[in-house]
Amino acid sequence: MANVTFPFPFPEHLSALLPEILVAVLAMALLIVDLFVPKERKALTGYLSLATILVAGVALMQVADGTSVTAFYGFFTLDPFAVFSKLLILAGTAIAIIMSLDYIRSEENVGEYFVLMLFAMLGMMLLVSANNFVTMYLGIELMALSIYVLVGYQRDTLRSNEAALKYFILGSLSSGMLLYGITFFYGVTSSLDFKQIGEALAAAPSSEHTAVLLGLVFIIAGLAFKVSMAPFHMWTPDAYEGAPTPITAFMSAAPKVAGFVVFVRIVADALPALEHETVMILSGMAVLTMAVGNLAAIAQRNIKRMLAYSTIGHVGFVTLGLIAGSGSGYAGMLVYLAIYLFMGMGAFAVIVLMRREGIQGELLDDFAGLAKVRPGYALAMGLLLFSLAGIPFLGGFWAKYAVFIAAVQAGHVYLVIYALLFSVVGAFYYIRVVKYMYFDEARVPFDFSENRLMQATVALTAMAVVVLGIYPDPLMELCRQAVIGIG
Amino acid sequence: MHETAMTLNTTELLVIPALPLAASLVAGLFGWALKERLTHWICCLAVIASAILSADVFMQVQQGASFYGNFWTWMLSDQFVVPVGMMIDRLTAIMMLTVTIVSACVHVYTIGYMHGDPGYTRFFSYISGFTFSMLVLVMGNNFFTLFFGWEAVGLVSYLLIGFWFKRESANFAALKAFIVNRVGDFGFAVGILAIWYYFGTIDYREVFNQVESFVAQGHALHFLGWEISAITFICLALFIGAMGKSGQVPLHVWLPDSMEGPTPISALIHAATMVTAGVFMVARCSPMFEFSETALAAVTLVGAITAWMCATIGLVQNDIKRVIAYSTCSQLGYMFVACGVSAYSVGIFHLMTHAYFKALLFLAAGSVIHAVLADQDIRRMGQLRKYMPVTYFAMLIAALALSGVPPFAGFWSKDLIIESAKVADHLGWVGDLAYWAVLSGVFMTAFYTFRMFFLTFHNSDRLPEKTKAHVHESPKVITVPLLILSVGAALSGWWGVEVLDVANPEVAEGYFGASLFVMESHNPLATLVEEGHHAFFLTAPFWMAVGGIALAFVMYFRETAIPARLVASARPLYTFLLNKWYWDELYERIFMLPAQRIGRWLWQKGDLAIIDQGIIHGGFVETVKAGAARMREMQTGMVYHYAFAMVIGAFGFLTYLLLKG
Amino acid sequence: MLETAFFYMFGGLAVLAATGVVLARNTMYSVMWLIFCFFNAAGLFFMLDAEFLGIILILIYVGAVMVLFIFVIMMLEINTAVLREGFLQYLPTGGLVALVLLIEFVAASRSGAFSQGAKATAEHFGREVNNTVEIGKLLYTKYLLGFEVAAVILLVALVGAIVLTLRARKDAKYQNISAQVRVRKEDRVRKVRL
Amino acid sequence: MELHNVLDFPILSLSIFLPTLGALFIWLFVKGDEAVRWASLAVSVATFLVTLPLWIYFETGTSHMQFEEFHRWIPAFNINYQLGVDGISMPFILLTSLLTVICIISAWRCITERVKEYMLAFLVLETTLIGVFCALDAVLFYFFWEAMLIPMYLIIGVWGGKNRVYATIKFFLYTLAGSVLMLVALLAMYFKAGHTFSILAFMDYPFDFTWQFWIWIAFFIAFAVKVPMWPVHTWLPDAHTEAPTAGSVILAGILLKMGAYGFLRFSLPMLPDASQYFVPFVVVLSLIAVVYISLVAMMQKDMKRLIAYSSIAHMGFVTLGTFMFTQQAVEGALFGMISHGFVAAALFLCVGVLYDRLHTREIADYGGVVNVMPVFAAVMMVFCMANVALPGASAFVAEIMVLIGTFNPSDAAQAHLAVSAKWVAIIAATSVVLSACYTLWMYKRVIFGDLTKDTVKGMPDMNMREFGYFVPLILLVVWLGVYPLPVLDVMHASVAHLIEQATTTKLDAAAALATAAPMQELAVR
Amino acid sequence: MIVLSDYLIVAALLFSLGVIGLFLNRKNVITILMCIELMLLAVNLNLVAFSHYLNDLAGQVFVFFVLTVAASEVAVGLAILVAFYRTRRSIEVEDINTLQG
Repeated sequence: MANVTFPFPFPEHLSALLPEILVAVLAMALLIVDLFVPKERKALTGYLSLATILVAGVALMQVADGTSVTAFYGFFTLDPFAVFSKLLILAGTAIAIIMSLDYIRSEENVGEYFVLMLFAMLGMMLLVSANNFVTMYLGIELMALSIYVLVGYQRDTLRSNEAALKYFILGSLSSGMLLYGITFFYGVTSSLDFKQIGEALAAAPSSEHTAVLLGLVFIIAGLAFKVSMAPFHMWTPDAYEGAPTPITAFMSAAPKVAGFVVFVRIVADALPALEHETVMILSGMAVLTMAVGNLAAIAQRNIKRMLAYSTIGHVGFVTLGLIAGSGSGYAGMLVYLAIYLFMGMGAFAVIVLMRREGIQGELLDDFAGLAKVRPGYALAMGLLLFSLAGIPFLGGFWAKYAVFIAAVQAGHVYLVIYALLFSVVGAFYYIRVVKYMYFDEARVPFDFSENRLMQATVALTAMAVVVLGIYPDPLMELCRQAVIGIG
Repeated sequence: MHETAMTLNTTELLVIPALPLAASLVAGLFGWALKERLTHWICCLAVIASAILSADVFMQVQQGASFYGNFWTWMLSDQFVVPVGMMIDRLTAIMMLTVTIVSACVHVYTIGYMHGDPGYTRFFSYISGFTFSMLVLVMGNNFFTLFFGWEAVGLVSYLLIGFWFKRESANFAALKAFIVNRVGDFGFAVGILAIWYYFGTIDYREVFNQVESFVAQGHALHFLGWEISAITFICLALFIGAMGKSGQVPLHVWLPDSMEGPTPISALIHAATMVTAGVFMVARCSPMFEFSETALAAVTLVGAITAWMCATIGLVQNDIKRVIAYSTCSQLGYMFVACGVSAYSVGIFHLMTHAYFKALLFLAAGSVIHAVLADQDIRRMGQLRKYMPVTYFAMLIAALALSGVPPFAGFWSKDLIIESAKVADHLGWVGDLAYWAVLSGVFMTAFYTFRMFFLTFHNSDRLPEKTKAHVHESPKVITVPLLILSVGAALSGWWGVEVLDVANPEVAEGYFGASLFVMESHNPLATLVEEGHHAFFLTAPFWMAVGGIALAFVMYFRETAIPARLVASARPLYTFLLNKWYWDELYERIFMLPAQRIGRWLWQKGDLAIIDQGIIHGGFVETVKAGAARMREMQTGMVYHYAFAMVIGAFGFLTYLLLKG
Repeated sequence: MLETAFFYMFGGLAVLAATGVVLARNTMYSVMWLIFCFFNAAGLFFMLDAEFLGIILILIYVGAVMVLFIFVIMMLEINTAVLREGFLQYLPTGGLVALVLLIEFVAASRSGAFSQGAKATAEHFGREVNNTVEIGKLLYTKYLLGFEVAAVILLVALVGAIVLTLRARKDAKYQNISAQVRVRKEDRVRKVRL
Repeated sequence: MELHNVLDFPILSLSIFLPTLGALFIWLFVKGDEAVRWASLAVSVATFLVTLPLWIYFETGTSHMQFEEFHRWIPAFNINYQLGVDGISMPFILLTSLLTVICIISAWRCITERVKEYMLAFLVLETTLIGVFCALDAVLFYFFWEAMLIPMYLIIGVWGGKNRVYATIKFFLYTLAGSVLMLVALLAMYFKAGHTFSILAFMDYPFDFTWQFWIWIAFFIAFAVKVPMWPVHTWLPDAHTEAPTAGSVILAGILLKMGAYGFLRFSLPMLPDASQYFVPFVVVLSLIAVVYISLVAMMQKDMKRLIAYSSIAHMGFVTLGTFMFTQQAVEGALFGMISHGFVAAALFLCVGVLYDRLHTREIADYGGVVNVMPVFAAVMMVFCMANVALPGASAFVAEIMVLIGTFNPSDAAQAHLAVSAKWVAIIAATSVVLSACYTLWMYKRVIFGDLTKDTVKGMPDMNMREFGYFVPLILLVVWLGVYPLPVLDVMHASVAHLIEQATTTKLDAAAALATAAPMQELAVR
Repeated sequence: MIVLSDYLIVAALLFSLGVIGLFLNRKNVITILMCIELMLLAVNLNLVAFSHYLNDLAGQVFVFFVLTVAASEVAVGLAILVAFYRTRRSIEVEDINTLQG
């Protein structure tokens, strides 16, 4: 292979990966820098990782020019879709890191924690840029392995260990299933590239083959696991409950973005020929997911667990955009994910704030009377919860609106009605938290850790849902722009 | 209807109701500041002025003046226009006169009667308000102003019956009065709806002008195969309203209970004016009723039954006011009989005479009650003649007038009613029944009136000692009105027949002129003229009255032991009558209790058990809860279950796709 | 013919070994079965001209990964597993699902969707190619991105495994180098006024 | 786009957002309970004053929307900030702004905890309520419609009675569940009517019958829950009972009207054929509301619950009138809503006055109140009589107009009824009796009677503040009762237009459209 | 003649055994990890077979990545297991049960 130049094949194309490269390099540098940070000042590593994200964000804005670029022999795509979702991922990670600054202080090896978050973020960034199964698989695994470790980070806590173990076992199973599915697609189409697979499948009457269907089901199952669609969701509540709360917040937002984005790419690029089957499977999953998420959340006393189920419920709603299978559906998904990122992470941030000496702050009862003692936090949490419930003048309403209108347009009226009914069921457990905060008397004193950054985060997320609720147009327009060329 | 040249002065007409209204508002809103004296002066002067103006109007009307006009629009929607206006004709004028005079007397009387009551100013506010309402009722030129007054007098009646709000019985009576009246109003409202529906207007003149052509078109209503002509429907519906307001069977139950109110009220509202609103309304609507023989027959029948039945009840009552109250019901029955047999003018005539003598009777009774420390039981009175000569005199005149003894007022009107009923052949058996009912009613009326009279003023002295020390003649403010009304009770009959010629069969030429309408085919007065009036002492009613008085004289003046023996011998009948034919009990059984039971059942079973517990909780909430619990159960915490779920999921979708082909 | 025999030998033994992995009561036996399975799978890889992968399967898996397994098993002293209740209880349903799933897998494997590559296979056989070289060329050119990412993944695994298991012993006296470096004179020297 | 706005000033926007801006100001800058009270009062009075020009400058002769405003809001979905009022919606705006003032005064002393939050909730609520009546864009309408839930949820839940949690969650979920289907309907209409959410465009678009049928049902569920109609009414007694006085006032005064307003704004003009088709259905439910609910009301032991049931019964009249498609009935229904807004509000305030003194709403705990509170008794009498629809009170005008309209319904309504509408009117007229039964029986048990209870003996009569907020209500009730023309005048043109829309079939146009240009149908999967 | 599908069937058998082992296994977690290894082995076998019969090396490269990742997974998995064992003192499958509901 004489024409191969070393070290880099196409240096000019590296620019598309600039953010990823920066993250990788800086994360590794941070690993080393961390060794020299004194134990009691490990938050510095956290701030440095925030800086890394900032750098990556700036780099991303630099390389994003609104066009679609592929790099590395077509193994990496940078299009507006990827850019937008990367921004979401960066934001999600940044918020999660802010939440962690205080939360993780008592643990050992704090430095590596932040680095692992950066690596998880790197995995997601790769994932959303993946246009073939190789990059996708590696991205998923980079993300997943980091998160396995992060979930189990409180190694002296049984539930953290257990959560990590469960997540790991089931995650591996899902990887296995995903890979097994991929092999059949590879066998049928002799390609690992989404678009080529799509073309090959379209060329032959593919849906008649058992192998194709098997591949389809197993690939969807593997991805469904990542975004916690029923019946591949069962790890979610356990992992969310056991994980350190910032990681729970992280998991509920960023990987979902990455998972759905790659889901969109696969559905839009690789599976158009199997649209009918895809819609069928996804509809079935969406129906199950909405029911499971919203119903099971009602029975919870632990708010983290409740929010885990609520995430599942929201995943069910987002899936409607995927089912719609149109540009507006995908845009709706992005709108939903973006708004959910703020609502979900904001809510988790309040939970993080609730943790204090001797009290985890995770039980619903712990929220009793919050509004009297800390009206500001209660207001923020209330807004976030109402937003999660999808009540207007808050962002959550537009999130639902955006996917539902796409689903209606695609003719899935019954699914939308079903979804709306479950959104009513879902509203119940959100407003129940409000009930605890506002209607009940305080049973325990609230003494919060006064972290300015955290307070700002809570305030900003709450304000974000209000602003997005009143004027969602820029976000919607952004998302609409982002999905041009997809599907 | 012919046009009248003279038009009444609008301002004068407006002032007549406005004065009492203003007085009422002033008394109601500022009574606390004005104190008693100023309040009663304001109210009395206002009503007296109103009475004087009414008399003036009456004079003018008698000379042929009239008024018709609208002042403002109350409601307006597309074709539906409800103006507020007045129509003053002879019918109205006589009603205005009666109302304001009786009202003025009652106002003055009240000064004495209610003296010292904590609700003194409130009372004046109410009765002035009542005068206003009643005037609106009679002066209005359309069915809605009528209805407005109709309801307003009902409201005041309600307030006044429950005036002594500490008394449970008074409160209950007030409630009962309002609700029973509302049952009537329901019919009345439906009647108005139908009028607008069929005539497209609710203005008297326009409606009445259309009636003939309307009837010719033969509109009818159908319901479950049952057909009823529209005009009959309208008239019956309106008559239901009249039944409620005028205490006709079966809606009479409230009227005796309304005696819980202070006596001036019983005189003003529950004897002289408000309760006669039904009669007025039927007379006012004579152009409509005339076209429905069914409705007329119904009016006659109900009137006759009431006249007779309430008379029987009156025979045995021991409460002085209840006796008079049942007599009121009964006399209202007479009026309806008169209307039913198309002798409207006679009905109104009786209304007028009745207003004077019944108000007198009540006020006299009030005077008595006032004297005996608010005890109303005639069994604990007797020989009051000695203590209260003026009252005795007034009561005697009133009793004679009620009994129908010439030349007192009652005789003239009642005799005409009975004779009209006799000649009302066009009504068939209803006419006959009415005749016998009203005829026998005269006997009973005379009997119970004088039973009450003798027991109160003669007979043995059965006053308790404590009372005896207190008994005295009432003050001037009470006796003067009694005397004024005595004049009315004595002379209004003669005046009506001889001066006003109300009984002229050619109504258009009699006093009432064009304000009443009687079809040629059934004009009892015309028949009477043809057949010739009977002489005073030759008519059956006269002898009936005399007989009644005589029997009462025997039983309660002479042989005072007879009543007890009679009671003993006919105990069941006595109990039956004493308990007022068990109407109250009947209503309690068939309406009140079932309504409450149904209400409770609908609430407990319908709302709470079926809708809330059954559908909302059982259907939705429980399903969701069960689903939630099931979901929770499925989350066992066991990794192999989770894995199994994933495998099953993949397996399920794959198998489904494969089987679907 | 020889190929068929080898296939059935490797394939059969691999399946047998896999069954052993699942059924063996002693975890250590399972590991041994798994190692045996990997050997046979490597054999199948060789038959498919994937020499490089066959070799790394043995080198990495058997040589490193399985050793890690054994290490952990020995460390945790859990080599004899107690067979708990429940296995038989779930067997009917689970077994049925697994069976049908297997049938579907087999059906998928036998579906004719892959026939297009058969021609290419014929050409492939017997060509003088060096599998390792070819993979190497691909890895460092076309698949460079994946290769780099794989490296990061290994780093993450390394860091992850360390942070999860390495614990600073509370009683151990060790040097805190950064603290030593950062020390200031005030920390060490105390002026004492006598 | 031609905007019809005589004032050339965004007065509707100002009315909508002034309360919220005021709330923001109070939240940020006003400290201390007393200051908050005065500030809130100032804001609400200012809002009321701002809404007055709507009345003054309203052109009565036209059915056109007035004071219009239009801004693009979310162009991606063609959602616009489009406001405007006609004779149907304008009175409600004044009703809202007036009742809010009264609510704030009424809460002056009874709310002592978390005063600021309470006032803020009320002001935000006012924004959403006015917004609902101004919105001419369906999504904007839905936006305000749903947003109302948040402050209302807090008002009932935080400052409510003992059983407030149950009541408030029931209220929230009931209304939310009701309205979600409306959203689906709106989304479907968006595509059908050519990518627009304009209410006026929906009115003009000829939907074929199948569409009308399903959309009507979706709307109906949303509106019926809000009205509330039997059998989805059970949230109301609970919510009313537990809500603080002012909450009940707003709930009865405005919130219930939103459902009926929805019928008038959406169902009738947009879906005339379905509306006609469903006339018997609505009529039956309305009659059930009148008769059944009245009987239930009679048996209530709790005053607020009783008044709540009475509200349902009165709203039965409103729905009945709405679906008769005649000028009288619809105007009667509208007028009934306004009247009920005052009367029910006042009755709840009356109960509030009692509750502030004795902290119980049980009828049995009172008796003989008139002895100690004569002024109050008189005031309550006025409103009880108004509730009974006595002539002279606003409710009478409403009731009689509905009955007139029902007795003489439009052909469109009569054609779908199996029996003559006269009988419907006659059954509805039984309310004349039934309303008297439950209202006056309650009045008798609470107010009349001798003083037997020591607790009642110590009750002071109303103070000037309390009396103060009843005075305007009394004046309004009486004024509207004897001279309702100014209000009716406002409605005439708009209602006539509405009747025309509701009785003109859209099916011909739909058929013509289908043949001329076959639309791309939404294939419902 | 051994054809592609024969290899695939062997892989299918291995994969099925892995899956069965995963959810029917009531022993310790290490066995589960080994079952996952079996599944990945099956995947690899599939890929290699396809790669061979398609004459396309991409499959083999993919196998290379899968092997790398699988090794990493094992490392992380065993680390998690060790951490779990330290707090729970057991790695029985049935003992991973505190989080549920």
